[in-house]
Amino acid sequence: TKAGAEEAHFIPLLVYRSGPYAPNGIPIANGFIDYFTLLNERDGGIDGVKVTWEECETKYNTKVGVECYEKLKNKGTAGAALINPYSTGITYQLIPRAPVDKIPILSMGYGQTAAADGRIFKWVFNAPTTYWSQASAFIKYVGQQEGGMGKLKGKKIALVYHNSAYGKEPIPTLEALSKKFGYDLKLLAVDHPGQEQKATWLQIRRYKPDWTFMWGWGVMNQVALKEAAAINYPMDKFIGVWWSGTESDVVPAGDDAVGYKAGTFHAPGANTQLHKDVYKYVYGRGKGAGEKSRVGEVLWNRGMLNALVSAEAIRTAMGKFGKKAMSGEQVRWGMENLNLSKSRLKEVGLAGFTPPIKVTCADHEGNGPVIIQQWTGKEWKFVSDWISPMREVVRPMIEAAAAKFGKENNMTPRANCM
Amino acid sequence: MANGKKIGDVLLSVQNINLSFGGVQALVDVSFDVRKHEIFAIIGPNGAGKSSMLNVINGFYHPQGGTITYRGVTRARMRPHEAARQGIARTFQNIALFKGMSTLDNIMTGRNTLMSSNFVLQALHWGPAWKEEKAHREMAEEIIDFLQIEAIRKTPTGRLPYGLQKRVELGRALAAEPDLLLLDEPMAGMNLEEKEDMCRFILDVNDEFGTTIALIEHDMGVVMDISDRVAVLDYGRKIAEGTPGEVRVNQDVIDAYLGVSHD
Amino acid sequence: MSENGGPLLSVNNIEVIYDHVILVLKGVSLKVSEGGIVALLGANGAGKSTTLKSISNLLRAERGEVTKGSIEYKGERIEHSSAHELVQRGVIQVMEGRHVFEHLTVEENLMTGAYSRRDGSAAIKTDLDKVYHYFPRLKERRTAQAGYTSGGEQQMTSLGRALMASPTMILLDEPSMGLAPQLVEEIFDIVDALNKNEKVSFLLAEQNTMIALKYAGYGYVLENGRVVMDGDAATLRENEDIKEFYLGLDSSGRKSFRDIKNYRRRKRWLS
Amino acid sequence: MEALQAVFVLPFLDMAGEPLFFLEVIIGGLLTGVNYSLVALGFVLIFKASGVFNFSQGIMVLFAALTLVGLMERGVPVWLALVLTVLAMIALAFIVERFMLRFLVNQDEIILFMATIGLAFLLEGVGEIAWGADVKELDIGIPDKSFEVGGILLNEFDLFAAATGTVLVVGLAVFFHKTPIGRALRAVADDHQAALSVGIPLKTIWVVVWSVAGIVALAAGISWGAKSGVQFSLSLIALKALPVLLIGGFTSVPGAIIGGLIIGVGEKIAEIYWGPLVGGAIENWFAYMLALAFLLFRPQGLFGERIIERV
Amino acid sequence: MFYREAGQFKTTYAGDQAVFPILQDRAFVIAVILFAFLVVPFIADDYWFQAILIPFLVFSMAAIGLNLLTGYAGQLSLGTGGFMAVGGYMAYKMTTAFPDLNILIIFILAGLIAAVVGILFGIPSLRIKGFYLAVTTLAAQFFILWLFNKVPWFYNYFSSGVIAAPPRSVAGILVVGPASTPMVRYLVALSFVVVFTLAAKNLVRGRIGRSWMAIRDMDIAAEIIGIRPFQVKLLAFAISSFYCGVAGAMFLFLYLGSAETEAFNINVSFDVLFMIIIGGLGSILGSFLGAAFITLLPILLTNLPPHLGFSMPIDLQSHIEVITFGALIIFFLIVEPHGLARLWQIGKEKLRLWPFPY
Ligand SMILES: Nc1ncnc2c1ncn2[C@@H]1O[C@H](COP(=O)(O)OP(=O)(O)OP(=O)(O)O)[C@@H](O)[C@H]1O
Ligand SMILES: Nc1ncnc2c1ncn2[C@@H]1O[C@H](COP(=O)(O)OP(=O)(O)OP(=O)(O)O)[C@@H](O)[C@H]1O
Ligand SMILES: [Mg+2]
Ligand SMILES: [Mg+2]
Repeated sequence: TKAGAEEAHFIPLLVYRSGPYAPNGIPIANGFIDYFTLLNERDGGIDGVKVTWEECETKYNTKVGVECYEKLKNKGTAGAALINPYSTGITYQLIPRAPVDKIPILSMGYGQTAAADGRIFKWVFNAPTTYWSQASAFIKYVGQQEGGMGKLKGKKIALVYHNSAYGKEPIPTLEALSKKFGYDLKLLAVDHPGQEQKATWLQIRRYKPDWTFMWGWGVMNQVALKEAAAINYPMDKFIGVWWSGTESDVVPAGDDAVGYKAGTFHAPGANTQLHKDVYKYVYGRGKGAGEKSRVGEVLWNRGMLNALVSAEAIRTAMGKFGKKAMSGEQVRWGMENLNLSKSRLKEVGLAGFTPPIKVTCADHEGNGPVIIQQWTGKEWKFVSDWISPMREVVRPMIEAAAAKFGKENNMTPRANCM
Repeated sequence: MANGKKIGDVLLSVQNINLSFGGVQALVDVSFDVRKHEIFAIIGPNGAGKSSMLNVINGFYHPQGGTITYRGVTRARMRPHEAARQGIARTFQNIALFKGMSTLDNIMTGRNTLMSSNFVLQALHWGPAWKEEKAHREMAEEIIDFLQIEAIRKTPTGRLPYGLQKRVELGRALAAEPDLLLLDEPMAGMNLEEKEDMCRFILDVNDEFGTTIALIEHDMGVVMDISDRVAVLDYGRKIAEGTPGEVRVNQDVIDAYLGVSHD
Repeated sequence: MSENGGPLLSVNNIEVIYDHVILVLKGVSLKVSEGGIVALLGANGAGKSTTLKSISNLLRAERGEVTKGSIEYKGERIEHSSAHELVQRGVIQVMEGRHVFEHLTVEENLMTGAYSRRDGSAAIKTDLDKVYHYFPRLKERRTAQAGYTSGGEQQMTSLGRALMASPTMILLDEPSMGLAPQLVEEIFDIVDALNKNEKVSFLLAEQNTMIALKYAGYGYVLENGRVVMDGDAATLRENEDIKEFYLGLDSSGRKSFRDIKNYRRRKRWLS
Repeated sequence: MEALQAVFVLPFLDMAGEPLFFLEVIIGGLLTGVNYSLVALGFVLIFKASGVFNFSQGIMVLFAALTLVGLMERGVPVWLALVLTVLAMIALAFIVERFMLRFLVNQDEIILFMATIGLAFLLEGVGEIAWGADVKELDIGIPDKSFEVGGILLNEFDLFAAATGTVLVVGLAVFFHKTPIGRALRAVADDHQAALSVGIPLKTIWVVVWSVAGIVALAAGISWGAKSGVQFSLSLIALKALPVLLIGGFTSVPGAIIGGLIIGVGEKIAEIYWGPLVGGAIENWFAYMLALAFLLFRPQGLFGERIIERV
Repeated sequence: MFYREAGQFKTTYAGDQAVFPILQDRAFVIAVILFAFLVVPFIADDYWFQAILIPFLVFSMAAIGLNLLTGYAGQLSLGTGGFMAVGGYMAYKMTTAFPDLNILIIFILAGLIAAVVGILFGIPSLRIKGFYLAVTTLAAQFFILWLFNKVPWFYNYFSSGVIAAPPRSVAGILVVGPASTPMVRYLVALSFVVVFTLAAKNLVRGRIGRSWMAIRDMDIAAEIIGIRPFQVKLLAFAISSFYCGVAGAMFLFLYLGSAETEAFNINVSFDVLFMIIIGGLGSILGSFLGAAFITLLPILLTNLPPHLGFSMPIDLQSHIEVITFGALIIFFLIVEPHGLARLWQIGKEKLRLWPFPY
């Protein structure tokens, strides 16, 4: 603890409020900040210790992100409590640095899936769920819709994906499941940025898939929706990853997007107690980070949930280490012992917003369930139940990938956690 | 041949060259010989095909017909850099210096064909490369002295006035220690005094190193005074060839080119 | 001053710097009277082209600047007028080194000269014919891409292009360069004709001193960025130094280029 | 053997096997191609008229579209917004000339290129400040329904864009080849200084050309923005226009359209019939490789001005 | 008054051909190098190493590489990112395949592979010139990245497609990998840069450098005086790509630590191009100045306003930053199109004349 300064948790915020991905970056960042502001305004911080943060603009650029990280990692009374990189590229940069700098990484719903194996990736957390879990949940959903997993045999599924590490994430899972359930899988890569997808959609028009999944990002999503509509593809058979299921993806596509579905791991809309508190304590006091009308957008909610998980990890750590600013090392422990139970969710005002999240030493993901939402033209609406991923398929894959990573980097799995 | 220097065998023989560009006949059935140690002038009105002739000789243009025999080897075409390696150097009508480089570097570049050390040695600037560089630098400095351009050794040539650029270009051509030197209007844009210097250089090169020279020039005073033989082109055809004295009084030449007889 | 009228163009004590550091003209003054032909003589690098470019304001394009002195045309300061304004007012420069538009045909090149004219296509056509009359070779090559024409043809093109602007004052930079001797005479005849018939004034930088002084009424000798001598053409022709160093005449008439054995020191009026 | 067959035989069998679909691919390629041409056209205009390779063309597309949408969002009627946007693009041309080009007369082309990159940054920042970073829906009331003709799927909006592109290209081709200003533009591209010396007003020329390029950018912005929404990625569309330039030639207006069509069709066919062999997403580099192949035969592109090599 | 050539007569050509013929220059350069090796490691903190110094060095290396090709040999290239990727990926492949091979040697080998790739993509330069060539080099950029992204062999079949620098030691000191200290990585980068800068400087002032410049200034004339354009251009592509390849390996191993193909995307190519244009085409010093300008300016622009007590929303600040960056580029080009190196030289010339104005 540095002398003289007031005790406060310090959270570096890598945000992207400018550049091509700003439409996504802005609501996420605002959700984050609004939640921390709420904590300070309503509760005077986390268990009495204030939260401070500093934004650093990354423009979604990996190099700038690293620069930001280096700049912020030692700030605050106890250094950075944890870091949310908010970009797959930056996450990968920080993964090797985390054990050295002793700052845990929370990459919620993105980043490296294999990091769910906490025995190798001691410092990285990707709760509540990962791309691989999500992909398996999509297949489950399709199975449900088709009337049972047995009906999957002979079905055709196309995956339209951003041609990058991020976009390729679901492929191993979908391929493994295709073997298991006997559906036909067609992979269609779309190169960054994805302004032009005529060839992709002509292929879909010919292939006539029963279902189409999309792992898209940025402008690629809107164009895909437009093109799908142009070939009269049934939108309710078109499901996007949770980064392709936000307002800024569907609104620009206008009516064409109606009926389109996407995965998510939390509710849309501003209907919980917590949202009310945000209106009251944050926007009511003129301290909102963005426009009030945008509270409750999908990405605002995700940013807020992300902030909440961070804060809960800090709170958990304070339970063990005492009422003071938490260091990265301490928050790592907090993360690893995080248990956001149903009752705790209710306490923080998020009843029904998201399923419970529980992280363990070995499992940094928690294998949380996924839900499908659909765009009505005005708002996102749940159209399924919470679907729990196929852990029996996904977890071994995660462990294998983690082991491989460990081997290449001379790391041995932690023995003391199962 | 007033000075009685020894003219040798045929060094370059151009036979029945035909060159056309689309509809334009730049050269029609042109033949002539250039002998060792000679100063051979090509004259003719604008657009007669003089520069094109030089371009053919050093391989920049490929004639549609005819042959070129240089040092006894006959060929129809070759790449310009091969011509350079066989000892043909030249200057250009529209100056073609390397504008971003200093005078010294331009001249050193002229010696490129004579240097051989490889890039690894050069990167290390070591042993043979270093010695080679130094030896060639000395030669380059000699040329600089000879042409009296010491003062502009380090100036980028793009900034030099026209006349000096021509002189540096001559230096660059000389640096290759050529057997055959092709000069395209080396004295254009010079005043009398500078022309006199230039003539001196050309004569000295011819005398001292025995370099054969083929030159194009519009200043009849110069041509008549320094060349041993003259060929006259008009509309791509050779209309006359002979000693300056013969050419000067040739009526075709007077009609096509000289206008009034020059003294 | 020779001939009729007051000064059309006067350059007063200008200083020119290239690239912020290279001082090239160190106080040059000269005058051209209405309908006059003035020759600018001097060795390579004396600053002739620079002087012309500072008048026509093409200097800026080479990162050069007139830092002192003034230039007046018809009594008005023109240091800050742009090149095209000057062309509209009748001052045009023929640049040294040809500068044809390579991708345009010869005729298109000539037509660009008429760009700022507003006197109708008939007048332009007449002038085009006139240029072709002066330079029949250009007429033959009118459809050739200028970049592929011979040196002399390019020189004619750039001269002809300037004539197409029907200027009142032409700044000629080495017009004779690269032209066959016959044509050189012809060019100066054209200069003379334009001067006599159409009252076009000329300021010409020319290395061919003999012919320049034959046609010019007045001459300036530049040396190292300064005017070191000026006078009527006739006077200059008789000057001993000019005779020796620019005209190559000594008491016994023209010397052969072959006979200049030792390198002489150059004549320098300064230093 | 099998690999050879997969590369050299099967794709063609595939094409022949489903001719209707093949036709659809070609039509899709052509329509996309026109859209590429629209972007490429902006480059051509400025390059032809000043020898400047205008890197900021992509941003100009974005900037125009942003301005249009921004105005419409503030309740300005479509036609008025269009007029105002055109005016804004003309104003931009004035500013660019006044504060940039004017000072860079006669500089190396790479320097001018670099300056336009600087300009791209500037416009990006200004655009974001002025109009915000959100994705905006662009709808100026052009129908975009799909319909089938003889089993071939067509889209109204695509057809509209194609028509606009054609009109623009024809208009500009006439402008360049039939007016004295066209000649002057080409002169400027060859040699700034000489153009000045014969009295061509560089400033006016530049303003005119940048204005026209701005208007072309607006057309491209509308056409692309309607599909992807107006947002910052729109500027990246410039990268898709570059191979078009290579094929058509940097200086040819008709070249831009032909190049666009070739690239459009070529990359679609490659992606659909050969892409799957190697895992797809080959469109991007394929377009460049295709262009490269053309260049090896004609280094100035199909219609570009001959590169002059002379001594 | 202190910057004087006068009195330093070069009595031998050797003296005149030294890298830095003027005493003050020589002393200055040596001082800078000593400072960088001996003092900087003790005064810089992690942030400086990691966010400023290492990227600066890596990009200087790449900028020198591109400057050899574009600034000296006149071949405009937008494929730098691609060639860097070759270096990075190949170094990764080699060090995972041969864990015992010295990592520094691997950097060089990676450079050599990049050189071969550079030659391949340089072949069109025989016929294609100027912006046409520049745009075709994008083919290299896109194709190489596509390949590394698509073929799993290049990223050792990791499902994520991300490659990470494994830990490797030289002489018992950990030089790469997550646990290596930034200071060590800085020193390694610095050593590479110093050695290869000298090599580049030697190349450009000798025969090869002159042939490059000749091709750049006038390729036809160069050929006519006996330079083989094809060979010379390919050599330029090879050596340039070698530098870029080594820079790419450094980029991955010394700076980023892990990367996917996106890290080498086209923006990298553009950044390096900015560096050499702003710094000065055809100037080794310019490569450094440009690298400093482009890597440091954005950082300065972000960090300066808060230090001066301005506070504004972060997005506004970022936009203003972009605007300022663009405006500064234009401003510098207008002030001196030949780049910072030329400004530096003019400064020296003025100093030499001082106190006389011309
Ligand atoms: N763009 C430039 N940058 C720097 N220096 C220049 C530039 N142009 C000319 N100079 C210098 O200015 C001086 C005068 O050049 P200028 O071209 O005016 O001479 P000139 O009298 O026309 O010579 P010439 O007879 O050879 O044409 C020369 O020393 C030249 O080196
Ligand atoms: N590459 C080319 N393409 C087309 N035409 C050409 C080419 N090279 C030369 N010509 C034409 O061939 C003719 C001869 O040109 P050349 O340059 O040989 O003339 P020249 O005798 O040197 O004239 P000058 O004395 O004017 O320099 C000219 O009409 C010219 O336009
Ligand atoms: Mg000629
Ligand atoms: Mg001159």
